[in-house]
Amino acid sequence: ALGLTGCAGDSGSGGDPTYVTLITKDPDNHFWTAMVEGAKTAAKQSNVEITTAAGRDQSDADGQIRAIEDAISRGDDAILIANNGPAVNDAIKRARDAGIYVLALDTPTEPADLVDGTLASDNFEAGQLVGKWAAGALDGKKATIALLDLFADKVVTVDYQRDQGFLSGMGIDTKDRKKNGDEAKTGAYSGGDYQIACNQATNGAEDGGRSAMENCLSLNKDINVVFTANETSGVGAAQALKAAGNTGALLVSIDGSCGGVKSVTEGSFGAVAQQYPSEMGRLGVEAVVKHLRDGVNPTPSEGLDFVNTGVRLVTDKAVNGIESISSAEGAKKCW
Amino acid sequence: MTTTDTPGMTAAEAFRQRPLTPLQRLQRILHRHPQISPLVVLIAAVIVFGLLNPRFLEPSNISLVLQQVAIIGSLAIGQTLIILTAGIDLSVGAAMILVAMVMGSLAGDAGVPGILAFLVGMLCGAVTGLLNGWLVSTVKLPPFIVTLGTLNLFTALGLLMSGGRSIPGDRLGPLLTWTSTSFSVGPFRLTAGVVLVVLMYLVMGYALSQTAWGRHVYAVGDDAGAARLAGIRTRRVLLSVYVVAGVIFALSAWVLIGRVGAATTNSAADANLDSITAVVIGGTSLFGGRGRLLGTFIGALIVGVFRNGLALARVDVLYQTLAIGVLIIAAVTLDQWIRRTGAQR
Amino acid sequence: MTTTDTPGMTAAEAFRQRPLTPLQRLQRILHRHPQISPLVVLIAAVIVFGLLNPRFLEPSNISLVLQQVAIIGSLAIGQTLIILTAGIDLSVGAAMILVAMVMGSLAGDAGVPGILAFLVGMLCGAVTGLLNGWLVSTVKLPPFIVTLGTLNLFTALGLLMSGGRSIPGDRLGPLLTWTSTSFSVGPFRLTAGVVLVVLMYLVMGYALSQTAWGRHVYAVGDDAGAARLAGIRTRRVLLSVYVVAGVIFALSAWVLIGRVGAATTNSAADANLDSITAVVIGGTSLFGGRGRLLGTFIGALIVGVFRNGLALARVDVLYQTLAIGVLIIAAVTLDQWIRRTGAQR
Amino acid sequence: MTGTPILSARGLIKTYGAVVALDGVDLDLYAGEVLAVIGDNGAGKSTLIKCLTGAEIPDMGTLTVDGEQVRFRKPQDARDAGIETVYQTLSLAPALDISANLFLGRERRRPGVLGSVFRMLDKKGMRGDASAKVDDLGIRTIQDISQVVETLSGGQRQAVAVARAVAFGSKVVVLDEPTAALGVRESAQVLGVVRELRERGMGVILISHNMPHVFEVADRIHVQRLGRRAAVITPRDHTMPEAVAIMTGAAEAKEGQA
Amino acid sequence: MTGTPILSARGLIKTYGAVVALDGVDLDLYAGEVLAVIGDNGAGKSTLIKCLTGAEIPDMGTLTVDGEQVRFRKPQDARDAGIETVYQTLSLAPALDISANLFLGRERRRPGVLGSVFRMLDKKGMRGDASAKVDDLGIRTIQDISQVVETLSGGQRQAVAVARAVAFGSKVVVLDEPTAALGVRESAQVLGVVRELRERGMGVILISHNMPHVFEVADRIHVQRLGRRAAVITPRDHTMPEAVAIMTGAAEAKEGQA
Ligand SMILES: Nc1ncnc2c1ncn2[C@@H]1O[C@H](COP(=O)(O)OP(=O)(O)OP(=O)(O)O)[C@@H](O)[C@H]1O
Ligand SMILES: Nc1ncnc2c1ncn2[C@@H]1O[C@H](COP(=O)(O)OP(=O)(O)OP(=O)(O)O)[C@@H](O)[C@H]1O
Ligand SMILES: [Mg+2]
Ligand SMILES: [Mg+2]
Repeated sequence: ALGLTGCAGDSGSGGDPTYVTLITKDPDNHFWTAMVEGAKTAAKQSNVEITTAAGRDQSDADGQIRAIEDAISRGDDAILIANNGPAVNDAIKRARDAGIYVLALDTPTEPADLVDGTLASDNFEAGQLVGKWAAGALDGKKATIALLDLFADKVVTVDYQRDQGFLSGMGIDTKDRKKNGDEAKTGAYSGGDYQIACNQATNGAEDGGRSAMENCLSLNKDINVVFTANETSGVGAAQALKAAGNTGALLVSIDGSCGGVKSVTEGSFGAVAQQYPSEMGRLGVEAVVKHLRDGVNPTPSEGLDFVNTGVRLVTDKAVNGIESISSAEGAKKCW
Repeated sequence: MTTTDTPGMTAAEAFRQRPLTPLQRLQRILHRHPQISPLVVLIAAVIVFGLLNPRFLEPSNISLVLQQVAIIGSLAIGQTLIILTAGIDLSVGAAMILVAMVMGSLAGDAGVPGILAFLVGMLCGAVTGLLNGWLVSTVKLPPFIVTLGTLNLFTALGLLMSGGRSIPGDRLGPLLTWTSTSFSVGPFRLTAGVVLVVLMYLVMGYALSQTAWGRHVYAVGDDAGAARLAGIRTRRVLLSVYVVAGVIFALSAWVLIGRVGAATTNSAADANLDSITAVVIGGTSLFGGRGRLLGTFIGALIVGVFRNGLALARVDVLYQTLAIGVLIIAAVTLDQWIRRTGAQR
Repeated sequence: MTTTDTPGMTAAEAFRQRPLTPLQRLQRILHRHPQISPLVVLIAAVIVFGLLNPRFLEPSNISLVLQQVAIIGSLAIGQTLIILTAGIDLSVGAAMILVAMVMGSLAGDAGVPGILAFLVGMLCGAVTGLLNGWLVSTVKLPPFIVTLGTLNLFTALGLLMSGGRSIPGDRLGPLLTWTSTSFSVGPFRLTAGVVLVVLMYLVMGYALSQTAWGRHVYAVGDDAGAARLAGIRTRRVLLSVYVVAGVIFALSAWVLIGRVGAATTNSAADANLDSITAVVIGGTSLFGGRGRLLGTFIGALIVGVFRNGLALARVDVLYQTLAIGVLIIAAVTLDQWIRRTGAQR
Repeated sequence: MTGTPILSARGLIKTYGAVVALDGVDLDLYAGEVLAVIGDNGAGKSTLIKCLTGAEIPDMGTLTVDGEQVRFRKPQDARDAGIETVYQTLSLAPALDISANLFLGRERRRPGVLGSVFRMLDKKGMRGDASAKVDDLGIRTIQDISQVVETLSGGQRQAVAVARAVAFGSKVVVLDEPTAALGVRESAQVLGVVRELRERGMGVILISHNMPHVFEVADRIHVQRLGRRAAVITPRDHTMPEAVAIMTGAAEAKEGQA
Repeated sequence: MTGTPILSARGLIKTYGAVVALDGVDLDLYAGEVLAVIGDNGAGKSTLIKCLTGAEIPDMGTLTVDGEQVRFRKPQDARDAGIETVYQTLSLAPALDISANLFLGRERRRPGVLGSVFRMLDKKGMRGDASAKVDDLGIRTIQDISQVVETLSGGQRQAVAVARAVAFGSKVVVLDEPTAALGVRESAQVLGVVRELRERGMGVILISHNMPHVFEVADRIHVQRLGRRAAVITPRDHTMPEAVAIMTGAAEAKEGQA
């Protein structure tokens, strides 16, 4: 299986294509389909053939291991992977041992040097951005917070990174940064007092988001800050707020899809942290092509051990001291 | 003879009239109407959660529970039909999502008039049912495998059609989002979706208990071979059940669009398991032929009450998962206890 | 009489000796051994995928398929036992993960010697089985509900214990990661885990087909009431099945640790459905009492071959989902066709 | 017997794997007669009537009803052709109650719009009728007409199955051991019903191991042996011991076969 | 009869919801006798023997075996006490073959280590024995001893169930309508077996609707009527029509009850 990789360097020349496997965390979330689209667009321009694979859901390491093994068996040239946790590390090692070029997308591996390079955006930072924005927009008022996370039956990195990032952005002590829900339920955030009214799981979906928000409102009608860990759950939460007549709450979310940005324009979301999955896909393919042609790895961003594809805060209610772009601008970069 | 005879009474009559404890009396009453035993479980759950957090009992929260169970509740109607025929449908959630995306793409992306999109959606639901039903009744494959296959098929079709994107409600027009219309009934707030689901329960409950078709559904599920020998067209009955269920899942898609305000592929990840759970907690046997739709309604409510109640009791997320597990077992244990000890008097 | 009589032959003998097409001849042979019909499906799949991509047939890839199906394959052994008793186990994956985390925490975090951690893990598996079995056999709850409940329970316990963190293999010691040991057999590379799973199939296949216990398992699943009247201790048989299955799931956890090189909660998301699928494709009836463990083995291989073969044919993930759905239905249709037309000769 | 048989079979063959259940069987049933089928256990009696009534599809052989060739692919086909059957296994739905089973497949609807538009079942009416029909067969111990069939005693269950077959007017009634589980009085009642059916001009096929019953009501007796028709005799030209001898292969039928 | 009964019941009551199946029934069975139980359909015969053999738990009433009070909570308890039963529903596992059913619950293992350590079944031996035992009952039409029970004819199935009950030495054998589905020769064979059991000193309870059979083998006859014991008579002091009259309530038993 090793022999084939050698002759694949002449990509772009119309000879044998370069085979790249793109492994996402799950097959259905729009975040990942956008990444696939980005990669496929880039692939068309450089005689790369992309095969996609995915875990069944964000906790499925076994599915990703199989996908890596299949790529080895197929004799692919490169793997781009958004890993579902350290359980896939062994398989990544085997792939590299087999001479396959491996880049991590979206989520850095632990340790980061397990792969040839990483193109990611920091989910913790994304959380922090919306947290800071919410703290600023509250303008010293007491914060009554609803935390709408992803899952109740599994622990995945995005879930705690975004949630804990948000809290730290608010200026709340997160205690263990890898554990949701261990923070103090009341206390002071950077601008005043806070109370965490509820912490619910949404399955990252609209109906889960709506039910969770409804339950939160049943617990406390005065919720004025709503964190949703992704935009789909945010859509549901916004529905619930609307149905309950709560128009004042600041709803923040993370992703930055076109739907999410539109919600910012319309005002049902206060702010979203925009990430660029299609950008990651595109850059990933380009990095592969470049490596096979020139033998170079992507250069990490300054002060980081990975290439930061960036996070931007999208809001139409800019808060002093926090860099943000308007929803109109965000719409240009949305996916 | 060694039995104590009261003059003029047979032994069994004397036995019948022995003194009973109040608990035994209650059991005897419950045993006469075994179908209300899930109701007892529901009431017990409501009381417990009401004590844990009085807000649970507020009309606004009760209204929310109804809205929250609407989707699973309506899927569970079709699931009940299928389980009554000794089948099982793993594709319920995927079929619903597929229909939602078909209606959504037509109305939202292709600009087709709402009513047409709606009708095509219903047709699409019927076709999904027809496919399942044909494979089960005519090709004679096990329903588990058929619907596992179509689960994958429908999921992939829905995603391929939409690329994972949701279509927001404001592009869907008033008809498709009509189910989100909400109105007050006394202190309660209901949505048109909830009313639709209740109506579906009434109509299908009537069809199952009052029509010949309903009897045939039970007979086929009870013993398909015997039903066939008794002259029931089992194939036709099975096919009709799956098609009707398909239409019910299409209507569920309508309810879903109203509830989440968008046509989306993300929702209802656990719809299969949840709908089956509602059916089983409602007292319907997975082996077919035994059960009632009313039980399913209560079963769906029980699960909804558990979820909402635990959230309101401020149980931590991971502990909620744990508690749901324990509560489901407890609910069915209680139900069994009512039925069994009742049966032994 | 209007039948064509050949002198000295009864009508049925004459009918038997009518000329057959080669296809009918094949069917007749297959029908004599219905348990090999999944094997036909497997061979057909291997040929097709081999044509699509010749690399599929390379020994290294065949070895890979074996490793890939090891976990589901071993879970499916326990699942077969339970389905043979007309039960179903939704908690298989969760039980496995729980055991893996117990062994992992003991050996990796608490520094307990590997052998002790292993034994406690096996015990823990047996206890999960005991819990399920007790609820099913003694409290007499439906297995679907019991294991749905314990699915939630075990999942939550596993997560609460580990906080969702994995324990890497290098902290687990040689015993717990022994299943990852790989060695060559001719051109094939196998792991100790694969060998363990094959051994489990042999042992349990023997127990089911050659011992009294196996017969009782079949009898209980076939008709529990009749088995009870025939003097089988149905409660004890059921309980033993669940406990044995629990130990099998614990052994699966061992295989899992070897395969992923860590004790982790992040795996086997769909182990429940996948293991049931393997059982059903292998020809075991979900209504109990009918089926063979060998079929399950082939069923697990079929699903593994489908997944690997599609990946090697460079099918994209969504189209893979679609294709898996279609292939599963096709596989069972082929199987049914072999059995049915065979039966009618 | 003369004229066209209402039901006739020629050369029926049915095998199950290595087992030969029917080995080329002919049968004729005329209107207004009771044809008994007797034979050892496993002689193929039940398989024969299954093939006659669409419950099994014979490997070979032809069926005619009123002289017209037919192919029954399912029991409903035979029912549509006017053939009612009580199978040995009774084929009742265990979880349904007595009246639901009696009217299974031909439920009665309420009069008026309730029935025509809302297709509502006339449950009360059917229950009343069911009660009467079961009583007609002499089953007086059913204490609760809404009892589900699986809780009935063996004989009660059989009575329900027989009641279902004879309750609806038809051309042919096939009864596979209808009195096996019935008591003395109940059996007599069923034989009475069989005679009544004959009087009404129907054809009845009656399978029974009870020779006195057979000789009491049968016009002709089809003796089945080892999957084949060993003989057709009449109660007039053969005695019970003779019939049993033919059945067990100890003797051949005398000349003068019907 | 004198001495302690091997099996005795007093005041058995069993109700199902509104239905009264047993209304205070007494029964005594002595060693070396055949006690027939007769009664209309639904009279409570099967319920009575279910309560005697642990298949149902009576609401009230006591059981004694050899004079010692017992409580059977499951059929296995009765089996352990030496009571073998053929239930009316036969209680065979439909998907298992004949020999597996015959030896169900008391499988035989191979001799040597294969049996003791590896617990391997002696399949061949059991199959041979099964074949012989079914043959003993006169069932000669079973073409394939490895046929699964659900594909057997009604009578063949019944023969398997009877063979299972009588094949293993025990104290009491209870037979609920063992000849209902059997042919003439096969029935005679079973009656022969019943006599043999009596000769061997066992107690036999035989339920049957076939009066000639009952009067042929019974020592005493327990007449069950409407859930109660109407009388205990003997074939010597009562004729068949008298027995039927008591059964149907048309007459009372004469004095001289056994
Ligand atoms: N599980 C049950 N639930 C309700 N009623 C029952 C149940 N089992 C039996 N019965 C009723 O109890 C009565 C006695 O039934 P049992 O089976 O003992 O009659 P039997 O004398 O054996 O009749 P047969 O000769 O027809 O076999 C019947 O009326 C029957 O309907
Ligand atoms: N599905 C089947 N598979 C295999 N063999 C079968 C099947 N059905 C019936 N047989 C066999 O065919 C033969 C005839 O059976 P059938 O039921 O017709 O007998 P029968 O004459 O009705 O006997 P009985 O008087 O016992 O009811 C028997 O040997 C039986 O074992
Ligand atoms: Mg028969
Ligand atoms: Mg009886």
